[in-house]
Amino acid sequence: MKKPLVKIEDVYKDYQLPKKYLFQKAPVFRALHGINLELHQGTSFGIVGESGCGKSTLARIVMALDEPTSGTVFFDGQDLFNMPAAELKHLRRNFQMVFQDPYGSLNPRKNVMGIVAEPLDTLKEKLSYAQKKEYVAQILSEVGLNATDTDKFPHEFSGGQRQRIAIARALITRPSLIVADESVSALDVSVQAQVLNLMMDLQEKYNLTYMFISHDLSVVEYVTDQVAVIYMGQIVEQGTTKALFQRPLHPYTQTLLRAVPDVNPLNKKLKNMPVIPLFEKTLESCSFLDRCNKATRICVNNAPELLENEGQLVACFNAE
Amino acid sequence: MTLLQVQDLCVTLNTAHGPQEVISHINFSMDAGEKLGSVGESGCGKSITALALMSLLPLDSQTKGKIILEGQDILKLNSRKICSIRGNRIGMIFQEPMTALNPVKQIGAQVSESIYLHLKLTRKQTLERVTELMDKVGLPVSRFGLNLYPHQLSGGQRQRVMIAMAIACNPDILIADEPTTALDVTVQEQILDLIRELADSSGMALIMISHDLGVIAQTTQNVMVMYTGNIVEMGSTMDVFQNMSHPYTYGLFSAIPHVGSSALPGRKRLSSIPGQVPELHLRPRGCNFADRCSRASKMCKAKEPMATRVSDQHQVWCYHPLSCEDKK
Amino acid sequence: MSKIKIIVTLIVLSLGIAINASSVMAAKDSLNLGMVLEPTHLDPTAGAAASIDEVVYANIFEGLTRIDKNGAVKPGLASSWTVSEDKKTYTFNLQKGVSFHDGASFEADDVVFSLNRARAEDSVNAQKALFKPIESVTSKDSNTVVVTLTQPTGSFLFNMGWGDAIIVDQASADKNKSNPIGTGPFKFSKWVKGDRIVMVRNDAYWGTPAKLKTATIKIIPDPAAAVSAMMAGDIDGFANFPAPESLAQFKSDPRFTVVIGSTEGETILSTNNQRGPFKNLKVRQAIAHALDRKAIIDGAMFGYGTPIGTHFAPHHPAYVDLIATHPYDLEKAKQLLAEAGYPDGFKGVIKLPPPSYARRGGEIVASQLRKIGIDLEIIPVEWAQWLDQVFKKRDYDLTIVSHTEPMDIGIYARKDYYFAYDSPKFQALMEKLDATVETDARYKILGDAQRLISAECVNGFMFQLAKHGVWNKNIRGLWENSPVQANDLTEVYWVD
Amino acid sequence: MRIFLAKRVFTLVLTLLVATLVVFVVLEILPGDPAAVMLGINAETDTLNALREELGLNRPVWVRYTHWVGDLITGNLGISYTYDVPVSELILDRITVSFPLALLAMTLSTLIAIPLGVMAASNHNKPMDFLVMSFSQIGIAIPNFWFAMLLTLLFSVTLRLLPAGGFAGWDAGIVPVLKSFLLPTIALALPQAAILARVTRSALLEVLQEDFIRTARAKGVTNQGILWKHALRNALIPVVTIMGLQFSFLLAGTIIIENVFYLPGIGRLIFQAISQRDLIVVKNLVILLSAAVIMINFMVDLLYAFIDPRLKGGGDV
Amino acid sequence: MFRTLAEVFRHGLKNRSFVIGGTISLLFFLIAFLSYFWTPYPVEDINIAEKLLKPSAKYLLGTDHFGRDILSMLIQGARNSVIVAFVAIGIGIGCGVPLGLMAAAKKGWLDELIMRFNDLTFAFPSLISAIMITAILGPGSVNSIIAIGIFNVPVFARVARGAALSIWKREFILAARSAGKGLFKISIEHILPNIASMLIVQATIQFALGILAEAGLSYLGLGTQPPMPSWGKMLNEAQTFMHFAPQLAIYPGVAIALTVMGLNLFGDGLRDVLDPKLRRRR
Repeated sequence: MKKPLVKIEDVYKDYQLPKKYLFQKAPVFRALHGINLELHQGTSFGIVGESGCGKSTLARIVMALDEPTSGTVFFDGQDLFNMPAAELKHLRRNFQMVFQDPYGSLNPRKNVMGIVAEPLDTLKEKLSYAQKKEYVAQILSEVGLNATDTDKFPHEFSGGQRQRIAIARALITRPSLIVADESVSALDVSVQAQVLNLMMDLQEKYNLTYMFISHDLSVVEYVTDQVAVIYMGQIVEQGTTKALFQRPLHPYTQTLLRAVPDVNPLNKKLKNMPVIPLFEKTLESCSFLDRCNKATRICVNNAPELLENEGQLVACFNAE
Repeated sequence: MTLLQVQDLCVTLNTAHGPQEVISHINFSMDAGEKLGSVGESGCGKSITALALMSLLPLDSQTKGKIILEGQDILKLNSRKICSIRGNRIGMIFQEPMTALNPVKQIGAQVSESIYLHLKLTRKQTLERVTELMDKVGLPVSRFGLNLYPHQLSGGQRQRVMIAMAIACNPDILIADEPTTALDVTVQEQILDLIRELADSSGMALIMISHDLGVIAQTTQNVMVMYTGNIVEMGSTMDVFQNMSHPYTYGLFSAIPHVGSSALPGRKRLSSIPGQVPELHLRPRGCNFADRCSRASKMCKAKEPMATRVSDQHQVWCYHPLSCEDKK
Repeated sequence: MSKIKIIVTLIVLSLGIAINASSVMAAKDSLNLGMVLEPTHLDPTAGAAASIDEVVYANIFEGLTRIDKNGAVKPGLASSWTVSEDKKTYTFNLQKGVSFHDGASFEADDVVFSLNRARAEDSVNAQKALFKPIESVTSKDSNTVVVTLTQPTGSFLFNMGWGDAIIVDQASADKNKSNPIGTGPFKFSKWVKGDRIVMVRNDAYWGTPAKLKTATIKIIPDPAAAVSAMMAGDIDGFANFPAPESLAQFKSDPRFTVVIGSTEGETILSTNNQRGPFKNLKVRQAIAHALDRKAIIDGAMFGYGTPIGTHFAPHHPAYVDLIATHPYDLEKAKQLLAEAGYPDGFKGVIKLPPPSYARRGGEIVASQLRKIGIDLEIIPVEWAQWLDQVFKKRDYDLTIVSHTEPMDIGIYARKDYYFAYDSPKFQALMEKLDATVETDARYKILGDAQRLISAECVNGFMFQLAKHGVWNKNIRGLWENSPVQANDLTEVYWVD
Repeated sequence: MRIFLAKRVFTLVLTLLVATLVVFVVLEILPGDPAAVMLGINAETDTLNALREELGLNRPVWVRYTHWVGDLITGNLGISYTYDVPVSELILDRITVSFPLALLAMTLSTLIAIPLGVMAASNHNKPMDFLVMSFSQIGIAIPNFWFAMLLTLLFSVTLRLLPAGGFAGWDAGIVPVLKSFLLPTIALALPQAAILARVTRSALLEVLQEDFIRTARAKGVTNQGILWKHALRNALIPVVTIMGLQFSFLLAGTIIIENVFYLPGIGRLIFQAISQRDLIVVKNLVILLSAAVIMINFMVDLLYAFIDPRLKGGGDV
Repeated sequence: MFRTLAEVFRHGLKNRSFVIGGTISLLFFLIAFLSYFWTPYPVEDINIAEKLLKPSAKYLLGTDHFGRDILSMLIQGARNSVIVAFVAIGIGIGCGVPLGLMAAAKKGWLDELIMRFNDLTFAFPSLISAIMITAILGPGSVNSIIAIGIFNVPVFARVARGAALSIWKREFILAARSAGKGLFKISIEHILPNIASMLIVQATIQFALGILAEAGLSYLGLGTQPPMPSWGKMLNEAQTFMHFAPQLAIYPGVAIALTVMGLNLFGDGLRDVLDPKLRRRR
């Protein structure tokens, strides 16, 4: 097997919550709970989950924007959280991010040139303004924007165009990894398709690796090769997109898939039945226990581990 | 029986570019108990239409046309009469359950407010009614007390409170404006089920507004597809979604990736609609979609299309509607 | 909206109440007298502030002698006295039947106690010098006190009329600061700090009882507020009105009497005689020639004040008019400056204490001296800073201050005084004066002293502070002049 | 809620302590020898020294500081150098003037400002709004001491309706007291009201844009109901903030206003005490005033929790 | 969001507050500037013989109690106000904005420390502290500048911190961080330009407040010292003449009120023009 481009190794991330009592130890919110992932060059990896499940935290850690509480991330074999700051800065040219909000992710006070050229600072060599301008013009035309728009400001563009600017910014250093955190969810359907197409074209062209984070199952299914489902900071199921969507094993994945409303009014699918929790949840329980309709006694006092099950990884005692 | 009839509704809003007509010449009607959907991309005017029905548009806007609720034109009523319709005859659920609830009032007080305003019940009756409502929306008082504040609830629970408020006076019409857009997909399913059930059980008419074709498909009987302030296609949900005739509707459907796409062999490009939704002040003459439409002719750019009947319950506003072969 | 109406109604209502209330006239046996400076406490034996004496002296406290409104020495608690041949022994016969406000009776022992306390080693009396000549104080009997002096002192009887020499009771002496107990025609009633001091008539007074039933001293430090208070009728009068600029207006107002009297306040441009250019006599002479006294009096005091040419009260018989010695003459002044080696002038500072005579006068003086090239930086200081920087540390070039103690030319003999004027000639004169009892001889010596400091231009002599009395036209009996620091209310009464 | 309270109390105490330190350090380097002030021009050096010893001015600085803080806690504020009475007595005396004055001014400004602000907001962009905003602009721009001068000129000097100043004393009865408070109160309150009205208006306008206002309207709540029942309480948060801040402006204002109207209050006391170098009084007064401001801020924080349940904490259900 | 001054100006012309306030402010600055070159009469010259004259052709607004020309004093006073307010704001921005940016960038204990310090400065009633400062250092315009300036520091620190915190939450900051930029560079390159308009608006408000504060201190005799005229001092001096020469108390008061109003209006207008989304908070 090829060496993975990104190796996420047993990452935990805790956030301290405000105390409720004065002399209490600050309670901890565990955003990520032992995440292990490998991303391979040229593939798309999808991360799916509901809001607050920790998928954005994971993205920030992969981007070295946040430090994990424990565990680490290797990029191309290099430990991101154990290297000099200057080196990390140069390494950053290899992984860039595309954000969700096409309005908030571009500095309104900077022109396109300023925005798109910013990651060029991570390059080892210093570029002249003219060189930078050339780079920017080139990348702009690649993402389908006018190369002469460098002096315009974000507010002069539509949402879809802004997201193209954001993609241009992420691509200008020719990175190998792009983390796309809900990158199309704020866009209208018709524009979303344009941007998705663009991203896929670029992947093909530059052999990009995508870490594609979304709550939209259909988009993830459409874009990715591999997918992991996260629930409360843990991966509950992981596998190839095709397999996972065809035959979800974990009850949570099944619930998710069933919940997506079908555009075909004739398709009255199997509905999720309201779950009446049979067991009281404890600290040792499976995190999904209170929403699971397949829970058995074993789930109460044991948290399932992510184990291989028919080619997929699934963390459930009762996986079918 | 026709409950609501909207005739030639036009709304002009004050924008940075001066007054702009954001919806023009909307016509539709709905019967008691009907579930009507309104779908389109952002800026198509679907929310404005709903706000116009509630007379909730900004004061500096202008509304023309007629909105007839059981023979009474809402637009001609004075503000006091309108207040007696809002929340009483028509209830509304908004998109953001985070911001749509008053953060400093207890949920019980917020739910009972419209009961107190419109039904003039005694304190005890009001309390009973609130308890009943909370039960209905799945927030039984026994577990969720009425003295909670909105910030103590999750998004789905807040949306349930919103629903309780909207149906508190058994309105004739319930308008749900993107009620699940801010929610997770599993919660969305529950909320949609709840709305559907409530509408069915009480015979309320429902206007469901969403940009999500799936939501509309699963909750409505009839649908209107809107684009830049116009209805471009309208009919029974079944007809429109199965047999879309407007190039825009078709474009929308083709642009979304469907669940199950991974089962299909190979990876297909999504077919996107070229260009983007024109800004308000840049809307073209003629058919607003003409600039993005591959079928557009000279006529499309010159004159707005009139309604064309596709079938009994299916109209399209297009000079060149798609036939079955075009979609293959 | 209706709330606004309510508020408006409330305001109108309260205005109405105000109008009704103000129509109730003040009873005619009470007096509200305004004062600028609030006394720091009410014990004249423990503080220098004139404001203390101005409240309590002659009203609450009395001394052996008293000074009347013309400055003459009159019997006080001593009904009579005899002076020995060698002018060194004074025998005082005390008034009989006098008691303190707390009921304690007044006897010779009280006099002995008071005078010994004032001259004691650890005394905090601000005018200890007054008691320096005293060698011993003894009581002959309960109504007779004998005071022996080390040397004949011409001003002794006058000195015993100062507020610092009042007679107190041993039992209450320590509490006089906040609850003064004296023998005077008024009893202390209460003191609302920062606002007013109330005195009531002492019905058990040994002498002619006061005509007023109550006398209230209102403290109004701000001249503008003083004007407003007078105009509004809150205050019946000011013995010394702080805003001379508005006197013209009060004069033209039939409601008021305006009396311009004299004070002991020589207002001078005090000069640091040991510092920089000011060491040079020619520089000091140049300044003397550059001062336009009329403009200063007009500008700072609105015409009220008597020009002086030396440090002496013009109304005193020993006064010598020396104004002509250094007439206003800019050419001469410039010439003198050039001779002194400052043809282009020089820079200096003038520190000004708060009273308006100083602040306004200082601005005018600065503007006048600028004309001969002396560029003064104006530094306003609070009294405390003035005392600290100017008076104590002598960190100043020029300052303006009014020396209000009566007959205080002796300060020029103190070489460590803040003028830094060290003249053996003058010091000799003062020693001679102390030893002289004969009036004519004393006056002659005083004249020489005046001429000396004038010739040496120790300070810039500007004007004698006027006393601007403003009071209701129906008030009688207030002092027109201030021979001592006092507001004697004994004879004040209202007419219709 | 408890943790919120504990945290606030902790910072409160810390702030107060630092405040004492700052005040002490600042005032100990003040020039001016209190002993010299007491004894006046002709005092002699040995007398001065005697007094200095008596006042404890010769002790080391840190001893004086710790003693002072200890005294503060026990409420023993020392004896005023100039008045020779206990400082606490002096301050208590003055508070009976300043506190009612501040309270009256605060009440008056609130009574004027909030209805005006609501009126302006509910008539947004109409003549009423313009009128209120013009009033507010003028009110903010006019210095209160000038306003006080004009008031005196009009009501005391020209119309002779009200006293030009002075305080009748509480024993004189309520009417004379109110009379002497009326002009100072107006002079203090109107400029404050101008600011507060503006804040109320803009806070309301902001709240009126919120989604939940639309929700309330959708329920059929009338415009008046929206304004008073839904918007005002939400708008109160910035309003209360400004009111808290205004309290310290008010204190500052009283210094000037009490001087204009020669009211024997805290403001005049501090001004006098500073000019007379009555260090003990200055020290304690400044601490008292800052403590008052700190306490008010503390109360404002608590009030927030009362107005806005989100701050009280409490997790999801 | 505008790029050039010309653009701001063009939009400003549509805004009533901007136009009125801007005109008054501009006039005020011009007058202050004028004083360097020309006043009808020199203000240091005392001419007792011509004191308290009513307005006439010779003295357009009359003379004061020293016979000085009121108009000249008003013109000079404008300069004085400008200098005091300007430098005080300079102190406020110079110290407050870096503190605020630092607090927002570092968060944690540094933030806590800076904000507590801020609270403390707020806790001393500003005028009292100003009185204390001038009492220690002595009255004078330099010291009143310091006194007013110190109280601008927490204001700007608070505004800068608040605005910066909200900018820090935006996604483009994450983008900058993934471009390897440090806290300092982000603060300068991304935060500052985005909060600049807010700071400018706050500066105009503080400018107006500075003028008021200077007037107050000078009125109490703690600010500008003679012979330099100042509006507050003129009011103080006029107070005892109020009963028979009320005009002396009117002119400086009107000058203060008009200027402050002009600046406030200008600030409001500027806020609306620079950022229409920011509603008037004051």
